[in-house]
Amino acid sequence: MVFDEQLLSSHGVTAEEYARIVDALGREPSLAELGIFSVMWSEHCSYKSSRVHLKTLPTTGRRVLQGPGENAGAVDVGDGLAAVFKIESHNHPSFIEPYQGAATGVGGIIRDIFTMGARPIALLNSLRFGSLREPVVRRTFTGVVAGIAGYGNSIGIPTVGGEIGFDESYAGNPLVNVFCLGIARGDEIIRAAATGVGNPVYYVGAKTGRDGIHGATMASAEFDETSSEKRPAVQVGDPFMEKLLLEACLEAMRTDALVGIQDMGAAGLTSSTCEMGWRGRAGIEIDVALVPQRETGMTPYEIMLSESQERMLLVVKKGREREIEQIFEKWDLHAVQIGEVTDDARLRVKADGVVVADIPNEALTDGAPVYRRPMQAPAYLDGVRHLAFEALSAGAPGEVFRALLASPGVASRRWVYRQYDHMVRTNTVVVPGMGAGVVRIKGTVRALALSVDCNARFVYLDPFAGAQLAVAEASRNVACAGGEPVGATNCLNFGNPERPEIMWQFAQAVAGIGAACRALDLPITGGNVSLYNETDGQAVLPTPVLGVVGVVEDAAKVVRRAFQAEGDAVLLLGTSRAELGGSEYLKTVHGLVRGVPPVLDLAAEAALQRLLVAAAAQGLVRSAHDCAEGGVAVTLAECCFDTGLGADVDLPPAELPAAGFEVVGTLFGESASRVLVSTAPSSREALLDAARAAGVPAAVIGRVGGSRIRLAVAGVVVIDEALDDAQRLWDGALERELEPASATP
Amino acid sequence: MRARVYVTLKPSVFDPQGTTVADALHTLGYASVKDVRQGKFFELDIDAASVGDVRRIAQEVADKLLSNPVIESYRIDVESGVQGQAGEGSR
Amino acid sequence: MRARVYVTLKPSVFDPQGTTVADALHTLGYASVKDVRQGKFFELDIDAASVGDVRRIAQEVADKLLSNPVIESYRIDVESGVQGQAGEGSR
Amino acid sequence: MKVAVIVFPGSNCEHDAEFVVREVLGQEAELVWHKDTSLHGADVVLLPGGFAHGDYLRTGAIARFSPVMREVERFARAGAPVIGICNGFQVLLEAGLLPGAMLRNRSLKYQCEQVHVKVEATDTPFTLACSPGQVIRIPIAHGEGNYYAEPDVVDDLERKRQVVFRYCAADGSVSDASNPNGSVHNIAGICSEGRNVVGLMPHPERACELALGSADGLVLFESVLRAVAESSRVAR
Ligand SMILES: Nc1ncnc2c1ncn2[C@@H]1O[C@H](COP(=O)(O)OP(=O)(O)O)[C@@H](O)[C@H]1O
Ligand SMILES: [Mg+2]
Repeated sequence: MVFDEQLLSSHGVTAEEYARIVDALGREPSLAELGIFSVMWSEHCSYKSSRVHLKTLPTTGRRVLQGPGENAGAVDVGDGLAAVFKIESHNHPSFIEPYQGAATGVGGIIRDIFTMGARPIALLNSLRFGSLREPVVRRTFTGVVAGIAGYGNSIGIPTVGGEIGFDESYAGNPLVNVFCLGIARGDEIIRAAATGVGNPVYYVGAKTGRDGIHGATMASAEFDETSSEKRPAVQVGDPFMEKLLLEACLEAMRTDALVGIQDMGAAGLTSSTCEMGWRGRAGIEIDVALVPQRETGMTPYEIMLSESQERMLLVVKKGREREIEQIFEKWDLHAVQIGEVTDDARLRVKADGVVVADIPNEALTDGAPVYRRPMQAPAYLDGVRHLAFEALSAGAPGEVFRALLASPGVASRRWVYRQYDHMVRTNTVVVPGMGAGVVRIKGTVRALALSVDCNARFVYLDPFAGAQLAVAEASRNVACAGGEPVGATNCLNFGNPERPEIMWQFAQAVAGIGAACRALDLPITGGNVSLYNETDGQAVLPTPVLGVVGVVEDAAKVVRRAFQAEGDAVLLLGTSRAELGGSEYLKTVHGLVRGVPPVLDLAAEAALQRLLVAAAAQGLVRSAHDCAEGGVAVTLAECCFDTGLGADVDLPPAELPAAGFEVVGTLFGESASRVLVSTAPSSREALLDAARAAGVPAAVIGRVGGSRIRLAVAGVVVIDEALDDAQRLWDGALERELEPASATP
Repeated sequence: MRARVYVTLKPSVFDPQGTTVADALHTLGYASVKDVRQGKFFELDIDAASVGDVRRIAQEVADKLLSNPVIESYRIDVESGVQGQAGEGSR
Repeated sequence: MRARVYVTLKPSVFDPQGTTVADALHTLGYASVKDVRQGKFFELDIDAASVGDVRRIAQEVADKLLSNPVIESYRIDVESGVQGQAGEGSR
Repeated sequence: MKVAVIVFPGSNCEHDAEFVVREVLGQEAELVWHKDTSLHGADVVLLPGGFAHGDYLRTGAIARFSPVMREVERFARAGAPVIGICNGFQVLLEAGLLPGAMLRNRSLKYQCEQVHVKVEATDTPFTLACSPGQVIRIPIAHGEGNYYAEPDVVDDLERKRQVVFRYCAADGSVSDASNPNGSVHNIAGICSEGRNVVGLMPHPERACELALGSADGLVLFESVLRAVAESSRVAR
């Protein structure tokens, strides 16, 4: 072995993997080659621990135009158009430098979308942080939000939705998942394949610096107290450059002079060259001396591993170079030829003509190691599932209600989304903070409803059930808006897969996602896996975030969550079971994450979602809002807030979980597959008929009106709050946590 | 007394703002401007007995709030006729 | 040679950033920091024969592009041992 | 009517403006690249929102040097209608076509939200279809919309009735509570002395269809359509 153990371990390469490298090359690797292997075989790029599990996900369907394997997935949304979308994590960079980490995360996912030939039209994000009581967490939180805003606003793509969760487990390892969706003509989707021997390979975008070297490897190892020393130069986002790239690339794609294109994301020049070659069953040869460089004295190793942002790799038809170069020049960008397509299926890297790396593409891509890591159910599950109600006191409903409205997990996200431009491009039909984000598709009568969701407490308590619940929730949110769920993407955030308990959580969650997606006929078209989300051996709650896209056939019929008119009937769809396991109630009032998550009947869920889509299309509902954190009580309050219409409802008591908990169980229990809808009195019977026909339990529980939120259980009023007061609590809670000085009480 | 804290991106960190300003200057015909880097500075009016105290407070504040040690370094000048001493912020 | 252009808001213009920093410092217990104003600066690498030329170019560039005379003033330092001279930008 | 929508590198609302002119108003719109030296016979020039040159130096600071700005200046000096929206307003300020400058919002944050704006002057090409004092609900989306000018300049603006839009409450009352960003005198938009150049921070082009929550911004486009029609009738 020419490399010592120390060097291998600093590259995250095991002795066994090193032997495989030697085997693949038929010789010892050069340092540059070792670097290339190390990033391509990192967890982040190779999916070596997750691949066997991901293979079990359903990825096909009537509308799927592109499943996993490209930079993003694509589904047919009618009129010959494709929705191209994906979600990506930027957890580790966001911990090191919240603003830039989050900003470059946004930049990365946008590139994945326009690389496919789609114009990005919407962003969402899913965030997790520790407790806002901690100053460090507040700084991370504000930095991440500012970074997402800074990048998305500048490039002019609206952020139309997202979700934020809090749990102490994320204190040292926040999660920053970003979702982007773009629109392309279905027959014009561009693939990232290099073909045509002799075709020139171009580099365009920002110059290469030493930033982010080993970013992919870093995202493949857990944090410990020495991580801050190992920090690579932090990547700084340049949204202006990306905007130019976006416009220039879309323009170049409209010519037929472009053969293939890929962004340089994780593992930069390395992954883009070998992956494009591999997909095209061709080779790529480049000379790093031709790569535009920002710093002097960069080695081939550094150039190949740099993760400088805002760079693209293009394969152009030979003879058509000028056309492409001119398009980039118009945008003040310089497309530089750095190599060409070869016929030998290898990645060959030269430095001033001298070969420094020469590797079969297969060894770097499909030939990367695949691990079936050992799994074992975690010991914590035994204890944590038992909920000892005897030791708790239920609390006064009114007080619990107010505490929940002001808890960071429930409170209004306005402080956050006000910082995001959510209206640019003039497509946003439903703005953030109102359930699923909805964007219309210009040139058609359709709209897309988008949601990202995961209740990680449920996943922690039961990874299989919790992941199913995440699928159901994201899909249900889309259905509430009147969107037929047509495709999903997922971002799987877990701890260290080398620990059997984590691997078990992961496998269970993937199985849960698969089962739910099959039952709901929802193909997964791509996603991302982020492992090693731990600090000092403490893993984050397992957090498989689901992003679901739904098609609303008539944008004029989009349903919002807010009550619309005085006198409308309030109905609860679905079955309430007084399930408090993993609830916001337990967390906020008792500081507990315990119990079993709500039961999910996938057939009932599917029926509910079909009913919602049909009722929206027929104009039978005036508002619809999914019951999630905080149960019916919080859901009802949220329906009242936007339009300032109060409500008066009476809930039948749910079956008792334990004596004394009937009322809080009914109000704040988080049973799945429930939606609060309102309907005009004239449509009430038709809606009830439709529900009956669909086999969805539906009950009229009250009416819209007045200026109070009044909730009764079995005829006894238990919550009676002035709407204004409730709204003030809910509206200002985040601001009070984040800016105690300037917040008005 | 007045202290000035000058915060710059570390040399290895990409400075898109400076790059954009440099590009603009080239377009305007200032070819002789080879490179631009952008930073920020803070003028602090500090009530303290000695130059040493002022410097100590400025340094603490720079470490804690004014600079981001992950990507930035800083330099402090205390206005007192004495020329400030350059140095990377460190903790 | 290197020129530095320091741009600040004019004293008559309210500086929300500086005020926010000052408030934050007071919350952190730095009562001795009486006032904070924030500015930005540019390090220009200029290829010119003399310190005078460098200063002239820096001044032109500051007037034309780097500062907005409605709200800002600037000061230039040329790195050559010579201490920079303060002055308001004007066009 | 033909509207030239100027596209700077980093503009991002050009398609939104173009969409309103073409699809909502049924008029002609042409995107004009910032390096262009002609306005292609347009009747109206619109500088859209966005982040020209990333807003990296100061908003609008670099864009004002774009070749097309010489044409825009000539067009404006000739008395033809020019409107700058958000970043476009900032470019007009930097170019000296309108007085004043922008500071960061007093919240120090980007703010995207619906606000109310009172139309204070109806004798500009972009407000002549408004009723005096009309309150419109349109969104803002900016981090640096805190309008500032020296006190004597502000007095001058007020005296010459160059304040065209002012942030207000839903009932039209103007107070600090209805000022989203700290602008002096709640100024949301102003016009030139000649009244043909108008700049405003809010985005009327985002409020031209009820499907998007408000159609209150359409009146600006209808105004200029009428202004153009009247001036061509006069010309004939
Ligand atoms: N959780 C997942 N579910 C489905 N597909 C996934 C998942 N994670 C990754 N994939 C797919 O695997 C492929 C490899 O991802 P890739 O684009 O190389 O990674 P990245 O862009 O995250 O660096 C992509 O097509 C991606 O959609
Ligand atoms: Mg990718």
